[in-house]
Amino acid sequence: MTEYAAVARGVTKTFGRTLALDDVSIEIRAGESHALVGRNGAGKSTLVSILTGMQTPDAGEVSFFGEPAPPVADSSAWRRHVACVYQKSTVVPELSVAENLFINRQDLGGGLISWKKLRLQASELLETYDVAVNPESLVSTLTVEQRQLVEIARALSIGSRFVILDEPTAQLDGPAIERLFDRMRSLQDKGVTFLFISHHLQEVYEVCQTVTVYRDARHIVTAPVAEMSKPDLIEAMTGEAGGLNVPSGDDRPSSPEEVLTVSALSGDHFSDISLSARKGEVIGLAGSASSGKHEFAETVYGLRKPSAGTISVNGSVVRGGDVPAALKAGIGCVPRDRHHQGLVLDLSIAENATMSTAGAFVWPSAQRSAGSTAIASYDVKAAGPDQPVSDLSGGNQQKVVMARALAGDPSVLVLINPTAGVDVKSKESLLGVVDAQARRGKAAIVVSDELDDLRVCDRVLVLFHGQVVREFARGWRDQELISAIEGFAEEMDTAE
Amino acid sequence: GGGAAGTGASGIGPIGADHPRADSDFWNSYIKYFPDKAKELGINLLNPTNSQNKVENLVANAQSLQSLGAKAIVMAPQDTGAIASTLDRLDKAGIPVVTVDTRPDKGKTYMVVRADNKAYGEKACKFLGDKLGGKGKVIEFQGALSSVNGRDRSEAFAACMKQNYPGITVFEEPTDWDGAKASAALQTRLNQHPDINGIYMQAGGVFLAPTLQVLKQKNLLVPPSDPKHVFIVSNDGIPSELEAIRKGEIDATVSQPADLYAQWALFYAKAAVEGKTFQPGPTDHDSTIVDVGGGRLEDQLPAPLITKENVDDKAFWGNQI
Amino acid sequence: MTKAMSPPVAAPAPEKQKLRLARYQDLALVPVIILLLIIGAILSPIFLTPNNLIAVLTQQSELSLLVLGQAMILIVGKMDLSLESTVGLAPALAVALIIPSSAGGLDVGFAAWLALPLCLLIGVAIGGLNGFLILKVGLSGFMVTLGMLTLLRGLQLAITEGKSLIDVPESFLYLGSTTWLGLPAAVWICVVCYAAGIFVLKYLRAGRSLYAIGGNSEAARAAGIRVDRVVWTVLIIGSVLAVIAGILMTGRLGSVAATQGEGMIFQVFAAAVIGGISLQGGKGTLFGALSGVLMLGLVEQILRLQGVSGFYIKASYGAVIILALIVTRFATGQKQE
Amino acid sequence: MTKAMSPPVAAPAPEKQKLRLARYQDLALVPVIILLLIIGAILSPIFLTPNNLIAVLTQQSELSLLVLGQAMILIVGKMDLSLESTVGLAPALAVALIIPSSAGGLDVGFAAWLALPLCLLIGVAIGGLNGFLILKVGLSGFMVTLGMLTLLRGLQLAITEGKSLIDVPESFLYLGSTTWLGLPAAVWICVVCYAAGIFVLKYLRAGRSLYAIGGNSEAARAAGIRVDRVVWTVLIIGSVLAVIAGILMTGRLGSVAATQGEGMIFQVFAAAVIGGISLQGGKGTLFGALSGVLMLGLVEQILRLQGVSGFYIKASYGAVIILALIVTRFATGQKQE
Ligand SMILES: Nc1ncnc2c1ncn2[C@@H]1O[C@H](COP(=O)(O)OP(=O)(O)OP(=O)(O)O)[C@@H](O)[C@H]1O
Ligand SMILES: Nc1ncnc2c1ncn2[C@@H]1O[C@H](COP(=O)(O)OP(=O)(O)OP(=O)(O)O)[C@@H](O)[C@H]1O
Ligand SMILES: O[C@H]1[C@H](O)[C@H](O)OC[C@H]1O
Ligand SMILES: [Mg+2]
Ligand SMILES: [Mg+2]
Repeated sequence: MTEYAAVARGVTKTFGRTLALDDVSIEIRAGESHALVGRNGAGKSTLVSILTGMQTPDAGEVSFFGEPAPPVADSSAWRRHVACVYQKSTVVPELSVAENLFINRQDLGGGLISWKKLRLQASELLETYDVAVNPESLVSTLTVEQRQLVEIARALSIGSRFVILDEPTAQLDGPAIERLFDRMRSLQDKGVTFLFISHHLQEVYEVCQTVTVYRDARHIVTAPVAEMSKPDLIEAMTGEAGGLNVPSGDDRPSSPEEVLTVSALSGDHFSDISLSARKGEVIGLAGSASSGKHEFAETVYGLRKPSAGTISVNGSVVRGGDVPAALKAGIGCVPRDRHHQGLVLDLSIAENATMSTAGAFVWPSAQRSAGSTAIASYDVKAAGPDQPVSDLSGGNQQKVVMARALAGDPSVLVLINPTAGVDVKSKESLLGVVDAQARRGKAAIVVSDELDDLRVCDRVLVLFHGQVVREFARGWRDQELISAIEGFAEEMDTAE
Repeated sequence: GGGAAGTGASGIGPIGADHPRADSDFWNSYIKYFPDKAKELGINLLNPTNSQNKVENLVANAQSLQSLGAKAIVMAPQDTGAIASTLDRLDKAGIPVVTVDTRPDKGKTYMVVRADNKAYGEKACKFLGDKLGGKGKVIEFQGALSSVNGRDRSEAFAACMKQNYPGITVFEEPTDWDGAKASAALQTRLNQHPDINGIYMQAGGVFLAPTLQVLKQKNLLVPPSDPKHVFIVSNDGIPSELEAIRKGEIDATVSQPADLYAQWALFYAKAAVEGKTFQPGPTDHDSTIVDVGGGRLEDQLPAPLITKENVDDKAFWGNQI
Repeated sequence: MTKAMSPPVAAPAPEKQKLRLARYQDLALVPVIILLLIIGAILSPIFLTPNNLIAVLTQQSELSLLVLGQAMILIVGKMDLSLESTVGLAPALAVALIIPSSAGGLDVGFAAWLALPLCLLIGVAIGGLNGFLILKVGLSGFMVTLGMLTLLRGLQLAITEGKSLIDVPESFLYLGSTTWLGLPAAVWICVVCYAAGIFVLKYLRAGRSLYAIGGNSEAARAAGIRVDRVVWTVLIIGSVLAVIAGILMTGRLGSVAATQGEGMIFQVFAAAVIGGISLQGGKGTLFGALSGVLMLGLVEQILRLQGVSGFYIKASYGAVIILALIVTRFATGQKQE
Repeated sequence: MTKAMSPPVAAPAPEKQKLRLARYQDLALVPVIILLLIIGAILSPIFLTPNNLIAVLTQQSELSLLVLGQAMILIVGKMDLSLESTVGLAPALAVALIIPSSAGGLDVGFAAWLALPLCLLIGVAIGGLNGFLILKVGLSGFMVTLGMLTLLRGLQLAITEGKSLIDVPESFLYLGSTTWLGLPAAVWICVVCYAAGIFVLKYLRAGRSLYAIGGNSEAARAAGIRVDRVVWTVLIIGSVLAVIAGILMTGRLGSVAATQGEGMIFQVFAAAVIGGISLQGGKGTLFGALSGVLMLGLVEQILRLQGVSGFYIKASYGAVIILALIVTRFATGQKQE
């Protein structure tokens, strides 16, 4: 007889007229790490909210270790059964780490809060889980990784043996992901059960034993990870045969003509970087979160002011720190975070797509037809060009950002995390767009933590502490790139 | 008439009226007299509006009274400057206006029904000056300076003090006819100058309660025989002022005739509708019509000073309610 | 396992419906306005007379200009509470610079024809200062303009010593008191301002950028919109519209009242939000804002013609605001923030 | 290859510095207050007399209670503009339920001792209604309370027909006019309320939950905090504090003025924000808010004692608000929202 850490049966949930979950089930065996995968909007996060008592299902039931779930009102009972690191961060940024760890139980059961005792307990807790942060720091000053570790430590400290992680790796860089996995494995050894959600399928193979696939609000399959090949998994997710088919672009024609020239550029968190991109060339930029790669890319696009150096496109110098000038010079950009910088959620697809290129007059009909074109060319799943982008799923939103970047037919593309949080299928089509643009003679810079994104590049530059430390030509091995990103570049060189 | 029912469906009119405010007992009394006097005069009165101390309200109210077909309008603009173009408009529309209590700074009026407000300031000054023997410190709660009343009372008080009682220091406190402002000012001044021994409040209807409350807290509400007594002169003559005089809490007030204001304002409005005209000179009701410039007429009604000596006189309207 | 792909979850029907609703949200108040006209006509025979309707429009003209300014400022994601004080200060200062001290002026003695241009200039200066403090110094817009609300009214009191200024040059009174083609000039001015505003916000890139900035200013910046410049311009335009409202009010009252504009800011917000402008920025149309103004004006006029005492009008007004919010909330089906 | 992993990014040094600053941010205004006391003492010999200081405290007592309520409401991430009308309506309604119609009452004839409990109950009802409209109906807090600001003031006008109520039962005047141990009762009440508030917000879980909710309400909900219940309670407490302020004001002025509290909300926000309460929620302390109140009170008193005319005080007040914002902005080094 197997014991189940959590079981959901016949769960249905609708939001207005959207069916988010349609009679789905999941059984999570105690002690395993169970992966839940599916395309954007498949209903994963909705299931999480039901498993954690944040939402009540319209139908169906949930149980933990054989016991039926507590009533929704009894939130402390829920917290004993299940802990969760949500997709959206659930820390209070302006409170200290210590207080966040013990939020809503700061009194430690004693009635009055003793801040000294709280600090001590927080230090102990952080030590137990090996999290190196000062309990007195405000959470707003932490890095994404540190913040997530605080959330995990908090989840575990409540004493539940079942932990849900909803896309925990989406915002972490490679080494941080590795550290997270190490931690998961050691906790699993101590008997903790995980439900793990990610769009990075290789991670499923790395840490999970069982995988469940949802598609369009329905349960498709549950199987041991060992029995599912990657193509099978992708087929289950998308309903279409065939694995991930990211173009590698090694047959792209090359040209000697230089489009983008960056010389001795310095700015926030990087210094003295020079590079040039030729027509049809795709250059990848890799590096850890603190490597300065984002800042460099944002400087090229004019979102940040350089402190020294020049950027020129087709031979003419572009005024630094001036987005309109960059646009005019022919630089297009997919910014780092689509929610933050990429889209105006309340505006329509058409309006977002044409935002950088509109003339002084905006003709609604022309705008709409530009929107329709964008929908067609980037394969956006939408009701029409007038639909607000807030209605779209993450992947489709990302395609609109891409459409905006390409709307002015720029000769240089700066793409930062172009496929972040996007499901496999959408990723494939977005990378296909990059390849196609390069074939049309554009130059592109792709800044990403995802190896798949970098595979489309002709060469990859690795940044470390604000400087280019290595360059890889096409055909690099994952391991050597990762080592370089982690800062072992020189050693590797001497070793080789 | 357009739906708004007033007093007397038949009779002269309809006549419209706007009351300036209701948060002063002086005006409440005036408002209470109004319908009765209209009935006595056989006037068909539209439901009076109330502009709550705001000139914008008065302008809008005048407009709707006009829409409702008023043949004449009685009003008491508290901002006597900002009413000018409304008067022009009403004049162009052929609607005569009687203002009561205040005289507009500009613009045409059929008649102004008022009392000599400069005399209020002077009476207050003389009374305080004598009681204090020409020495001491006096705090003055000035009305809004956007009103001719506030200005008349303030200027006359200042001029008289300067001329007759140079030994008296006067603290002028602008209050906008707002009791809370007077209260805060009094509190501070009393701390700064605990020897303040006189108060001139330009409107008892507004300042009486807050003033008495502060004095009570400071244990200064003592009879005139006590050396700590603060001598207080007020304007308005509402019943609670008379009561306070009887109790020795305040010492004098100018009885501004709320009853006569209502009566004569309506009288002139009716006369205007009937097309009568008036000349400067004494009237049959113990007052004088004065030409205040440019042919504008003002019927200046008597406003006697009330002190402990005459406070029980039944003739004061404040004793009749 | 190769099941046929199940159909996309959300049925297309409701989506389209939502779309259609969104597009016509600007018109949401039109039926309400028609209803109010009918009610007014039933209750009072004079309601639908041109005179009465013109009176409503005239009375709302100043408010409507303030709402126009505030609506644009809200759409671009800021707010300006100081507009109500600008309504008083700008005319007061401009007039005071012209008239002698005997009439309450400052004895500077500028020529009378300078009154209007001076007044507009003061508006530019106030909006510019607000913009500087918010954008360059980095202060909270709500708080800066709250401080300015107090400061500007205080300046007016300081300049005029609490008096209303009655010696206003004729040229300054003209706009607020004259009639063009049978309609008060004030009404024409509003119509022109709104028409221009609606056109700009709908058909010009500069106008559309207000929505982008208000919706997500970072995204707007990344899309190449000069965010600070646009916001600054909008703040200045808002102040200038407040100044125009002040000029009209001065003309209507024949003088600059010491309290000119006081308390209006509440109505401004009420009208704008009832008209569908979001306090969160990026949403709403000027047409909607205008209908909010008209709706409140009609309600007030009906109450007034019904002879409802002024003391009840304020309460009814408040009740109408809350009622309108509730109706909007259920009509759009969205929680408000 | 097995080099030590690079340490987690943020260097500890600047973190600590920021921490220290943050901890003492509540005390930011203390030096300013001391400075003001010194300036006051230099300018006026009576400034440091107990009488004068007590006067400042007494005059600020009503404002301080409103600020206390508003500060908590802001910390929990909402705002309540209607507090200023509650200051007037609650006492007016309570008194009107007791006194006869000849004195401006409603002729209901409740016993005089009921005035205080009735008044508090009215406060609970108003806060409860606001909470219902915001939390259950889902309306925008700013707009609901803006509507209520108008509605409640309107109700007061409707009930009293615009009159100030003078026939107030003695028991009702007591708190606002009596003295305990040499200090006005109003001051004691404020001290007690603030002490309680500071204690609760620092040492009780319930109090800390205000910060959690204001900082990130989703996170608070996920941590099992009953967000709606807490917000609702805070709104009710805020209204009750406004009612207490109204009772004190009634006692101080000896009557319920028709305009009691009007315009105060601007000062309330100014004091709270100058005192470090964030309009975004989740930040600030009640001690800070209190020092904001005191600072404004001292500035006003200095101006008044200097014999600065009332007409200039308002302008100075506005200037001080903006100055204080600028100072805060550069002291914290953060842009405000
Ligand atoms: N609060 C909500 N209101 C309305 N619709 C919702 C809500 N939450 C989720 N949905 C809808 O439910 C569906 C499932 O959403 P869910 O967030 O569970 O997807 P997901 O599988 O987590 O996607 P992703 O991989 O992008 O995180 C979506 O179509 C979404 O539109
Ligand atoms: N509270 C909500 N109300 C209405 N719709 C919602 C809500 N939350 C999510 N949605 C809708 O759900 C859909 C997908 O939401 P979801 O959060 O799953 O996006 P996503 O695909 O996960 O994006 P990302 O990958 O960036 O996280 C979108 O259509 C979004 O509009
Ligand atoms: O004009 C004033 C009136 O005469 C009375 O004194 O009350 C205050 C003012 O309304
Ligand atoms: Mg997602
Ligand atoms: Mg999700």
